[in-house]
Amino acid sequence: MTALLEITGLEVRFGGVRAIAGLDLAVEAGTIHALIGPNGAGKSTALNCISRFYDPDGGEIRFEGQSLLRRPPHAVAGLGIGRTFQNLELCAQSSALENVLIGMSPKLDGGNPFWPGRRRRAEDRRARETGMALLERVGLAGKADTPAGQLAFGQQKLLDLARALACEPRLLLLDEPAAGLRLREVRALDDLLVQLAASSAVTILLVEHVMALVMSVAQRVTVLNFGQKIAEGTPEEIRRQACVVEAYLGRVTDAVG
Amino acid sequence: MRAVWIALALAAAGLVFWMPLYVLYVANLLLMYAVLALGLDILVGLAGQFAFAHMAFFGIGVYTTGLLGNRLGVSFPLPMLAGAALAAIVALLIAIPALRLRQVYLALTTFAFAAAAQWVFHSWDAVTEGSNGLRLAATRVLAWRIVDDRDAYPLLLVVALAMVLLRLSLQSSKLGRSMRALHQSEPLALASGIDARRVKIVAFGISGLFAGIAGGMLPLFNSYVHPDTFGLEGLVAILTMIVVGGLGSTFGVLIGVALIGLLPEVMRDLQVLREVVYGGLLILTVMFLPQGVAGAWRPARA
Amino acid sequence: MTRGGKPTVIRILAVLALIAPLFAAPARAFPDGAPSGKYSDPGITDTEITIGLFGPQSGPLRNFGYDPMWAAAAWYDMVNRYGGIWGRKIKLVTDDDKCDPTTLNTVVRKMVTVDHVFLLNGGSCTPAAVSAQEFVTREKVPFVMLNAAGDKAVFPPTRYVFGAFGGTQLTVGGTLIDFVAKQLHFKRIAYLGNDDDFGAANLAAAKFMAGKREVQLVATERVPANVVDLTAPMLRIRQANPDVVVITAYPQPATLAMQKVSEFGLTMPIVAAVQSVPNPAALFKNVNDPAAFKNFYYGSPLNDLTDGPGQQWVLDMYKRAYPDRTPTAFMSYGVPSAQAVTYALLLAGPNPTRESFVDAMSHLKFETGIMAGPIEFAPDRRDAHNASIFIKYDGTTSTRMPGVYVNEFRGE
Amino acid sequence: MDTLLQAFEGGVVTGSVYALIALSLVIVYKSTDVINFAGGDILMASCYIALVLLVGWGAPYWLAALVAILGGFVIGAGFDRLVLERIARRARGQDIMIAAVIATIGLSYVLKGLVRMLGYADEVRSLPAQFPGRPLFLGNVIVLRQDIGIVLAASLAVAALYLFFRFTKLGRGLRATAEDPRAAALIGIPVARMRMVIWGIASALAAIAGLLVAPKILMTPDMGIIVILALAASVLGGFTNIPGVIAGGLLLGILENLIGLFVSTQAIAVAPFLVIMAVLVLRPQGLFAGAARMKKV
Repeated sequence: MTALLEITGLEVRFGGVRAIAGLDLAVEAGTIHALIGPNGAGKSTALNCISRFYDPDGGEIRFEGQSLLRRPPHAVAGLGIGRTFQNLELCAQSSALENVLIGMSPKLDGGNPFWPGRRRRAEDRRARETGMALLERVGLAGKADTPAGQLAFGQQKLLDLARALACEPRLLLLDEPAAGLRLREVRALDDLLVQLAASSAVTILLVEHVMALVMSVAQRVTVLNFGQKIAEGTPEEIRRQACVVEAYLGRVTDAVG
Repeated sequence: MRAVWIALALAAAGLVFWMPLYVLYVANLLLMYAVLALGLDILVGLAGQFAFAHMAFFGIGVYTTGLLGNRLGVSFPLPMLAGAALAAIVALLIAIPALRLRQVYLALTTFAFAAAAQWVFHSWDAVTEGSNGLRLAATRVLAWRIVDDRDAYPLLLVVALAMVLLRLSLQSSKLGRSMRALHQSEPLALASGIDARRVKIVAFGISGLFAGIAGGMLPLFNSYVHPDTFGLEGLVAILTMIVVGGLGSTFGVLIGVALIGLLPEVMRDLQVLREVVYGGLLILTVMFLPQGVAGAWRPARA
Repeated sequence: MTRGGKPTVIRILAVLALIAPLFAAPARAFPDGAPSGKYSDPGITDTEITIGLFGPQSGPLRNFGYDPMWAAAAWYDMVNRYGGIWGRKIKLVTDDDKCDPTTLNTVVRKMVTVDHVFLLNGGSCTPAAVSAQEFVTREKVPFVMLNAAGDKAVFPPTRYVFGAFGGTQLTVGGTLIDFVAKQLHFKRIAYLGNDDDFGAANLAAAKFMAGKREVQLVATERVPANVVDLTAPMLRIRQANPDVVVITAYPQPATLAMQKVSEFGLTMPIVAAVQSVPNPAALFKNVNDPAAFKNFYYGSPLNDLTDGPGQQWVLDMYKRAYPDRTPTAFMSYGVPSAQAVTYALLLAGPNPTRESFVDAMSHLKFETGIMAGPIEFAPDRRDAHNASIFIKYDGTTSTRMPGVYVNEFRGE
Repeated sequence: MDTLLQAFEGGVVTGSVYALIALSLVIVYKSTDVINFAGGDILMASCYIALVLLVGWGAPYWLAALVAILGGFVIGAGFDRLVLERIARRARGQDIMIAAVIATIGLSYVLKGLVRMLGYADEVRSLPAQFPGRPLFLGNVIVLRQDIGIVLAASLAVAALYLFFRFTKLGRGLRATAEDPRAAALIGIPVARMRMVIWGIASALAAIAGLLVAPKILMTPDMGIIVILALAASVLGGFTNIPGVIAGGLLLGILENLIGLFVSTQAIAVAPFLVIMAVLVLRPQGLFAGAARMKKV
C-alpha cells in the first residue's frame, strides 16, 4: 500500500541553517499522523513545504503519487490538501460563514462575476448550505453571521478548521490546533478530530505541542529534532522509546501538564 | 424598508432632471466620480492592493471615447465600451509584470506609469492635441445629439446604475469573495486554493475597466478635456472619497462620493484649505475610522 | 441585491408610482435663464445689471487670478460710484474657479442658471476658459475672459468669447523677436520655451516673425515646467553659439536657465518674456550673479514698469479699494477686461441685450491707460491685445526701452 | 567632448542628491515596509522652514539649516509616532500597507497645503548656496563650488550614516530593527521607538538633501515632486540594497543629462518613469543585485 503523502530527502536551508535536513516521511491514508518535536525542529517548515509556501532546497513531496513541488501554492488545496494556521489567519472582518465559503473556493465554479444568473445563485445557495453544515459540525452554527474577528480565540481556531475542511480535503494539515486552547477546548478538539477521521475518511497530519492531544488521537507519531527524524511509531512505541526522547518528551509534557 | 429607500433615491435622481443646469452638471460629475471611485475601490478596498494608475486609465477612456466620437462619429455607447476595453487591457498588461514580486512593486510601477501616461497625454500632439487640450464633439446616440447637461444626465444615470449593479454582483460573487480573502490574509487565500496573483491581476483589470467607463462618461457632458485632469490631484480626490466613505463597501463609496464631491460646492470659501482638508481627512480617517463613514454605522460586513 | 428578487422591484415601482405626481408639478420649475420683467435677457433690471466675476482664488495658480479679479472688482466699484452704466449699478457675483476646467464649468453654470448673470467676466487660465466655450456659445452668454492669454479660446474666434487682454502667446513670441531684431539688431537667436501649448504657440509666432525680420532661430529648446536640471538644454544652446538667448519658459525653468547662464559664464544678452519674470528682483536674487544681468531684458504687455507712472492710477484704485493688500505684478492685468465690459455696455445703449452687448464688443477699440497697445476687437477678431514693451534690468534699476513692439502673426 | 563631460558633471551633482533622497526612502522602507510618498514634501517643508527663518526672522544660515534639519526629523518621527503607530495598533497585526500609503499621501497634501498658506509660496524662491564663489574649471568643464559642495556633503552624510549604523549602539539597534523587526523585538530592542527614530533620521536626511539642492533647483510648494526621481533611483538600486540605491541615484542623474543631450529636452521628464517601468519589468531586483529569490508569503 502506498502512502497518501510521501516526503523523501526534504532539505530546507535558511541562510546557513539547515531547518530540514533530509527528511523522509510517509503518511498513510486514513490515519491521524502527528509530527512532534521541540521548537525549531522544522515541523512547521515541513508543513509549509507541503502547502508550497516554502520552496525546499532539495527532496521530493508526492501526494497520491503526484509531485507537489511543480505546483503553485494555490493549487495545493485543489488537489485535496487543506491546512490550518498556527498564527491564526482569518478574514477578521468577514463573517464566519464567508470564511468557510472562502475555504470552499476550489470546489466552486463561481459563475459570471458580473451577473448573478440562475446557475450562480443556485451554486451560491448550495455552498451556503454546505458551509452552514460545516459550521454546525464544529459547533459554530450560531455564529455564522458574526465577523470572524469578534469570535473568541477558541472559536476562531475551530473556524479555521472548518475553513480548511471546506475544500473537502483528503489530507488535512493542522499546525498546532490546540495551541492556546483551554483544557476543555482541547478535549472537544480531540473528539472532533477523531470523529472527523472516522466519518469523512480524511487523513490528518498534525503538528502539535500538546502531548495529551497527540497521544490520544494519533495513530502514528514522528519525532523531529534539528530537522531530522529521530523516532517514529505508534504513540505507545514512542512513549517506550523514552531513551531516545525522554528528555524532550518529559519537558514538553511537564510544561503542558 | 430597503425598497422604500431605493425608490426614494431613484425618485430624487429623477427630480434632479428638472433642476438648473448647474445642479445637473454637478450631478453628472458625481455620477462619473461614482464609477471612477467604485473602480478604484475594487482594487484598494476589495482586493487590498494599491496603485497610482487609476487616473491614467480614466484618461485612456476619455481620449479613446473622445477620439472615436470626434473622428469617426461613432454612436454611444460604442466609444465608451472601446475606451473601457482599452483601459482594461492596458491595466492587465501592467499588472502582469508588476505583480511578480513584492506588493509594493504595483504601487511603484503604477506611480511611474501614471506619470508616463500623463506625459503621453501632454506630448502626443497628433492624437491628444497635447497640452492644448482636446475639444470633444457632441456625443451621438444614433441620430440624437447630446447637447447639454440635461440630455446627458439620464444616460449617465443609466451607466452609473449599471456599474453599481455590476459592482454589487461582483462583490457577492466568488471572485469578490476571493478579493476580500486576499485583502485580509494572503496566506489564507493561498491555502484556500485562491490564485492570489491571478485575482490581483483581474482586480486591477476590472478596476481599469471601471475607470475606462468613467472616462467614457466624461465626453457626454463636457466639450473639452485637458491632460492635467489626469494628474495625482484627481487620484487623491477619488482616494479621499473611498477612504472617507468606507473602503470595500459600495454603499460607503457612494456616500464618500457624495460627501467629498459636494464639499467644494457647499464650502467654496474653504478652498484655500483644500489640500490640508483632503490630506487631513485621509490621515484622520485611516487613523480613527478605518472602515470610513459607512463602517461607523454598520460595524460588520456579512 | 441578489437575494431580493422580484418583490423588491415591485415594491420600488410601487413607491415610485406613489410619488410620481411630484414630478409633474415642478416640471421646469427652475428655468435656466429666467428673463426678468420687460427685459428679454436675465441679469438685468431697471436698476441693476449682474455680472459673474471669477478667477482662481485658491490652489497653485491662485497668483494668476487673485489680484486681477479683485482689481476688476475695484474697477466696477469705481464705475458704480460714478453712477453706474445707464443708471444701472453693477452687481457682482464672484466665485473661485481654481483654474481648473471642472470647477470653472461648475462656476459658470451656477452663475448662468442659478444666479442668472447677464454676462461672464472671468478666467485666468486658458484650458479652464476653453472648457466653458461650448456652454456659453450654446446658452448665448457673453464671456469676457479676465486675463487668460487664451490662444485656444480666441483662435479661431467665436461669437461669445472675448479675451487676451494681456496679449496671447502669439503676442509673447512675436514681440520678442520683433524687439530682438528691431532694437537689438541680432541675427542668431536661441529660443528656450515650454514644452506645452503656451510654448508651442509662442514658438510658432517667433518662427513667423523671425522669417519676417530675417533673423534666424539657431537653437530651440522646449523644457517641461517641473524640470530640475537644465544642464543639457543650456549646453545645446551654448553649442549653437547664438547672439542672444530668448526665454519664454515658466519662472522656475527660466531661473534655472539664468543660473546656467551665470555658471557657464555666457555673455550674450538675454531677453525674457513677462511670464518668465513675474518678479525681476526675485529672479536676480535667486540667480545671485550680477554678471548674468549685464545685458538682460524682459517684456511686458503693460504700458510701463509695474510701479511706473503709467500704472500709478491702477495702483491707486487698488489701494483705495483694498488698503491692506499688497498687489502682485499681475494685478493690473485684470482691469482692461472690466473696462471693455463697461464701455461695451455703454455703447450697447440703455436697453442692452446679450446680443447687442456682443455686437458692441465686436467693434470696440480703446486705449486702456494700462496696456502697451490698444484693446481692439472686430467681428472676426476676439484677441484684444497684441503689443509689448521691453525693460532692461540689471539687478538694481529697471529702464524702459524705447518703442512698442508688435506681433504680426495671426495664426495659421 | 567638453559638452559630454559637462553633462556628466551635472549628472553626478543632481544624482548624488537623488541618491540622498532615495536613501531616506529606502531606510524607511526596509524598517517599516512603508514607501514614504511624502518624502519629497518633507524635504520641501524643511526647506521652507529654513526660508522662513532666513527671510522672515533674519536668522543666520547655520541656525536656519539646523532648525530645518531638526524640523525634518520632527515631522518624520512625529508622523510615525502619531499616525503610523496608531494605525498599526488598530490593525492588530494585519497588513497596514494600504493605510500607510494613504496616510503618507495625506501627509504630502497636508504639508503642501500648509506651506502654500505661509505666504512665502507665491513665487519661486531659493536658499543661499552653501558654497558660493566663482566656478572652477577642469579643462573646459565648469564646476561650481556648490556642485563640489553638494557631492561632498552628500558623501559625508552617507558616510556619517554608515558609521552611525555600524558603530553606535543606537545604530545597531536600528539596523536590527530594519533587518527583522520580530527578531529585534525578541532580543529586547524597543522596536516602536526605533521605527520612530528611523523615520526621523530618514526625514532629516531628506531635509539635508533639500538644503543642498534648493539653491540649484529652486523652491516651490510642488518641489516635492523630486521624490519621483528618488523612487526611480531606488528602483534602479533594487529598493533594499543601499549601495545599489546610491549607485542608482548617480546613474539616473547622468542618464537624465545624456538623454537631454542626445534625445531631447522634453524626454528628460519621462526618463525616470521609463527607467522605473523598464527595471521593474526586466530586472525587478534592481541592476546591482543577484537573482531574486521568490518568497511567497
